[in-house]
Amino acid sequence: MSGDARETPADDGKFGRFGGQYVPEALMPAVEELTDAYQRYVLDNEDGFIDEFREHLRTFGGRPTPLQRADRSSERYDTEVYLKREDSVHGGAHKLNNALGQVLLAKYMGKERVIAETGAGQHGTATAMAAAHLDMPCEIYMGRTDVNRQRPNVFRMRLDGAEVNPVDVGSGTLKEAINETLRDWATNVEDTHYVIGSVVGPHPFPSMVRDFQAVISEEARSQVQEAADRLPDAVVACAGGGSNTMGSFHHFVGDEDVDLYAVEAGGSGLERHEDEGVAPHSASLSTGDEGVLHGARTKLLQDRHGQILESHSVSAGLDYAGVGPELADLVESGRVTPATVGDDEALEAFHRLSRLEGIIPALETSHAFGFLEREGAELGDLVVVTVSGRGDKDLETVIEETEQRDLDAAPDLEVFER
Amino acid sequence: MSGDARETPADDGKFGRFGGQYVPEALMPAVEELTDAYQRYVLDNEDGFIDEFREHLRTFGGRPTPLQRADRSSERYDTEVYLKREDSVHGGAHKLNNALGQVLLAKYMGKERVIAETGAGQHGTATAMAAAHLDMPCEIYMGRTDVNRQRPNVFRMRLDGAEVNPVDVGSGTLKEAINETLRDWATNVEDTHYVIGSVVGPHPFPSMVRDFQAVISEEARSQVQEAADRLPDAVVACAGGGSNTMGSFHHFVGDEDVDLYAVEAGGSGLERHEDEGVAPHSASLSTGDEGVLHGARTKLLQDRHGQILESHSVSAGLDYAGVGPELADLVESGRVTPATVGDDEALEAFHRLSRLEGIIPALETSHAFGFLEREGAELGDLVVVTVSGRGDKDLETVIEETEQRDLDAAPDLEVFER
Amino acid sequence: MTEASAEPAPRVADAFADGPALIPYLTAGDPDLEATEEFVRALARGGADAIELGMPFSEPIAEGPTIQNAIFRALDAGTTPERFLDAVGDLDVDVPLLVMTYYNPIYQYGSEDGPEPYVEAAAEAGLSGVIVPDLPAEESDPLQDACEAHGLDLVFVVAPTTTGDRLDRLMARTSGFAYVQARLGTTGARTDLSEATFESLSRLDGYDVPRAVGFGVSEREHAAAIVEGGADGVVVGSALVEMVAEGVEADENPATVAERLQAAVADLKAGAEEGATRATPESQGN
Amino acid sequence: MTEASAEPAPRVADAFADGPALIPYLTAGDPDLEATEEFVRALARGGADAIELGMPFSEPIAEGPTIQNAIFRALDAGTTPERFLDAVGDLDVDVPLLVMTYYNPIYQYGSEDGPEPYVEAAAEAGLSGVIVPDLPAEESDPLQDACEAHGLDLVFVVAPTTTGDRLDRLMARTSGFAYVQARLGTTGARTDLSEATFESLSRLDGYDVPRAVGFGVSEREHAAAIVEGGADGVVVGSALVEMVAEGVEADENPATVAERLQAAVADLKAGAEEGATRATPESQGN
Ligand SMILES: Cc1ncc(COP(=O)(O)O)c(C=O)c1O
Ligand SMILES: Cc1ncc(COP(=O)(O)O)c(C=O)c1O
Repeated sequence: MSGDARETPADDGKFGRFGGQYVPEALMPAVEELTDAYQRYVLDNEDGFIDEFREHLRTFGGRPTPLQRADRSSERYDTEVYLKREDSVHGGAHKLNNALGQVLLAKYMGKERVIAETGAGQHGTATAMAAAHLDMPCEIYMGRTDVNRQRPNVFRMRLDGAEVNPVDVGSGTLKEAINETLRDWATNVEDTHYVIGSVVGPHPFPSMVRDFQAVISEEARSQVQEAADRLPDAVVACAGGGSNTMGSFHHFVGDEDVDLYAVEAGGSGLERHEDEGVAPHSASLSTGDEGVLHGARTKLLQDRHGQILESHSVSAGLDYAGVGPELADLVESGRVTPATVGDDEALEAFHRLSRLEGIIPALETSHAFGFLEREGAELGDLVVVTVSGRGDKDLETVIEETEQRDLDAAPDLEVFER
Repeated sequence: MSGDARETPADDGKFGRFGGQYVPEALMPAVEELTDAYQRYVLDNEDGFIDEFREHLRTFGGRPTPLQRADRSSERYDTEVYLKREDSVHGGAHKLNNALGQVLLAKYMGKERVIAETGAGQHGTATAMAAAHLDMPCEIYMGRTDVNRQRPNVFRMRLDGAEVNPVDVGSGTLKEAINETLRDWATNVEDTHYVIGSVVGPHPFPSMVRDFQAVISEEARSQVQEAADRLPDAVVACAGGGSNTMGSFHHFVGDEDVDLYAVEAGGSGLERHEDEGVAPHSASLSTGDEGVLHGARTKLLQDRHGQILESHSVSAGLDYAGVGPELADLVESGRVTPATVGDDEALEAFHRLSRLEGIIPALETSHAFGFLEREGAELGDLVVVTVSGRGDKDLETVIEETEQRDLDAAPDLEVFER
Repeated sequence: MTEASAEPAPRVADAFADGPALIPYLTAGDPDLEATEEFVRALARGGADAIELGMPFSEPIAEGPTIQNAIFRALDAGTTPERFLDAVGDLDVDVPLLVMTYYNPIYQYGSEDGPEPYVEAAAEAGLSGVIVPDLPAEESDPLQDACEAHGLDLVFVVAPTTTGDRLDRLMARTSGFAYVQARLGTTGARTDLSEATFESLSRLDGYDVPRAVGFGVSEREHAAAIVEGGADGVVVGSALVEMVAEGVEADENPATVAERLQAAVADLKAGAEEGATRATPESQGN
Repeated sequence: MTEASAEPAPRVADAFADGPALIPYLTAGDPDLEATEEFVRALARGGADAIELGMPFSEPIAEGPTIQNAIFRALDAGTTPERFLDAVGDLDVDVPLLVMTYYNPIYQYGSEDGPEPYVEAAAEAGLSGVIVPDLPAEESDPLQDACEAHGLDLVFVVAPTTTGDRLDRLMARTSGFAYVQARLGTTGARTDLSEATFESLSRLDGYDVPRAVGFGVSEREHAAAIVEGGADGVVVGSALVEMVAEGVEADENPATVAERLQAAVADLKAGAEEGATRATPESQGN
């Protein structure tokens, strides 16, 4: 019954040196209004908000999600491996937990419209689903490049009735989509809520998104006690913006004997190419430095002038140059250990988990399993790994990327060749 | 606590005039062995089979699935609409319930290998997932035409470690895949279990698959009583082979006031073209006549000489010329009402549900919602509709089919046109 | 022995009267029914003791690729049960003819459901026996009753997996002969003989019913070995169907193909007889 | 008034000393820093009372498409904060120059984190003020302290959504002038004026700080109307940046573009003055 580790964050949304509210003045009243709504509805359950949220999570989202003992992985790694199955949430990833919470909150706040950014399309589809379910008009911003390479998710958003606005500037990926969503918000702030997709952005987003995602560790903590009559030695989760990690860790933060590992995308290498404005990875926790991006002070991939670098990962959902400020602080304080897993290892892990367990993980998730493969029993006697999402969305990418490599764990794909 | 309507079927697997065991002699010892195993493990829970099955359903499969009140549909149809959310089962459809049961049974029986047929790939992926999970070698037969048009599902099976054997004879679809699987079984019957994909085939398959799927109505019946404190006036489910319907109906069969509707694929019209050997629909319950196919006497689409017709539906999972014998009998006795919904209506329903509820249904499932749209409040004050699967697998088909039609409920897909 | 047309059809058991029986199989209607008639006469000339004719069904679950394809060719050529029976009626060979098909076309034949109308028509057309690979003994009462009523034999398949009580029951039921399935699996020519064949044959030693071995027999030496191993007859299917397929492929004249079929049957028949000779001294030597 | 190079930079408030201020904005480094220097001189010649220079940042969330593109051109041309400040140091115009940029490049400048090193360098280069659209008052203490220490003004934006206590606090903090955001949204030339502009202006009536209106101002008549409506100055950005973009597109000589910029500023300035004249008799008439 402990595990409710951290107190509510300070009112100013600071996590050590990180966090804050770095937004244009036009948005300040909105973030203040949101901070107030967060306090009242989310923290104080005013008008039964939390009850209604949990009911939607249960009947629409399919919660609780299982905590499954992974028999063959346990054998392989000679340690008890448990999987927290967020891939079974409606829509196929943990992203819905947050999207449902925010769209519902927008309704409680009397907003008439929600907007969101999306990269790979997971947060966009989650928001579109939540918006359809709650009958809220919805527009999604998505870089043109991403629109073109994530057709199925674009289609899912359109099917759920959302408008999809391709963003043509820059490289046409997540960063540009966030910028454009902020611009929409600054224009339509009075009737619009911005459903941000991770524990990033200005306060109260990092705290609020964490609270919506904390259901992961709330469930996992009591499930592991029920299943194994003990707490885990380690919890492992992949980190892009950090909503999956913060959700998976939150209720374990106070359990000092539980090690927490945030696995970032190591991409094709941890170097930086400042001249080209590129980092071929997304390891902001492990290699980034402090700066201000998208509303918060946090760890970033940037050049020495403070220009944000184009990040890279084979998994679009981890491909972001920043990270949530609370996670940055937990790493800074030593409570969370960051790690990186590269594209190759993640692809191997994708194939390995599919084959061993009959669970096709998202490429994001595969990074956590690449770490498990590397560390194995070093992590302790009982390890919980969060399966943040399912891999159906990644099939085409995996086929392409697998063909370019010589992967041990990959099946022969020759059946496709006729 | 009633609802456990029907007694265990007679030992010979007859449902009125339907059912039986029409298989080559070489397979008879296998179906006898299976009948024995069905009795011991499934009906008598020997060695705790059922307990282990339920545990896998829970932790691997993600059961129980929610029963969700569909708010906007309830409003639209002016009746309480509840959705039984089988789309949230691992793999995306009810198919896993059966696949898990049978692969586990194969283990209990000491078999060393499982085989299965698949059409659209849903049963094949479910079997491959279950086999990976339970560490059982697995081969899937799939018509060449289906292999080519269902790439993502072929890939999912390969990822889960299954062999996929394309079947090159005939039209290269489900019927040929079943024939070929039966041939494999007849060749390797001693160490191999055939995981059949629906409530079809020789006894004990129709009873056994129904029992594995009956968890749907077992849950739904108690969930609806909990949510609404009453039984529904109607239960609606789509029927291909009939495992979804039998699963959705089983525990309601004894509740005489609950109307049961089995919705078949009306395709592009209910006629037959005997000269071409084709029926442009899959409405064997509504339009078929008695015959023997794939091991059982049941209702079939056939010409006057007893040759089986090529059936058709926009949804590959309903596209089958036969139907489960128990369902044929329940229709014959008047307990279940058959209905047909055509391709156009199903596509409209696909779009409508996606938009209204934020749930993208499988095309199979969409047929049930086409029926709901047509009948609405005529069905009574409280209707349960089973969402047998999610529609992610159908996106490409829906884009193509939508482009060829002028559908009221479809979104503008112009965002794809760059 | 000629002019058989109006006479009653011979009994299947006749095939085993003078030494080992060679029983060829062809799919009727492949590539058309006229050719089939010509082929059947050639098989008889070659020395066939009985002939199995496959009546095509769209779902041939017991067949391997060779016979599947023959069946699809026959269906494409418009081979219906009516036309099949008409063609059989036109035949004037004096060996027993058996139809091999699946249960559904039998069940659907005629205006009422059930096997009776078909069996009646089959008897009229001069067929002597029926083999239905997807109809196990358990489901066969209606067909068996009809066959008895119309004087046809109903031949059951005995599989390598058929043992114990099941075997007793099947051997009691089968009439004409027991069709001994040489190996697990489907029809199809093989180049080897399986151990299972001899095991099955020895399992059947105690029964007083002729035993013909089929599934995979393709060469003269197979026939010899099988008969030497104790069989009363040999069924050869895919190897002959393959010859028809080659003729179709090469667009040959049916007469040319018929000649080759006749020669093949004669060769296989000689093999069976060799097997019988080899078996006799030994058994006498005991 | 020339030879300003070694003299201390003018204060921002000077811009409002003689009637309404016309404050043009350009993105520094678009298409390169040399061109920017030429453009800035032209703006001064055209009658600008102060000049805002955008120092490019890769994530320009407050800008509309026109200025976004200018920023990307400037980044492509290699415009770093160091080079920007060097270029500013080279300028010899005698109107106050303000830098408009985002917080991260300010924060990262120099060897230690925090805004102080940048502000010190900016003061040395001759800048008079700083505007940071993603830095609200709540987060601005460190920057404000640095600006005070080095004698720079820190201009805050007042949005249409800024009301009540917030407005009081902002107006107390802003120095040089209050940047009145004409409408919600991002920068970008508009062809109409929004009602919100006049509402915002009237909300600011009671404060003793110059008010310059920006975001969407593009035409002489806008400038006139805004000043007539009570503003002390007008900021014009996208309309001028658009001229630079056209010059880049047409591959024109910077000098040609500079002439057009000068003329445009002169025209807008004339508009502002007209507005002042229109306002004066009226207010005297009251
Ligand atoms: C399946 C999955 N896992 C993880 C992530 C990473 O995001 P976050 O770190 O916010 O959880 C994403 C983002 O799209 C995702 O789709
Ligand atoms: C989602 C879904 N629903 C329904 C069906 C129809 O099969 P059955 O009638 O056996 O439930 C299928 C078959 O693939 C399916 O995938």
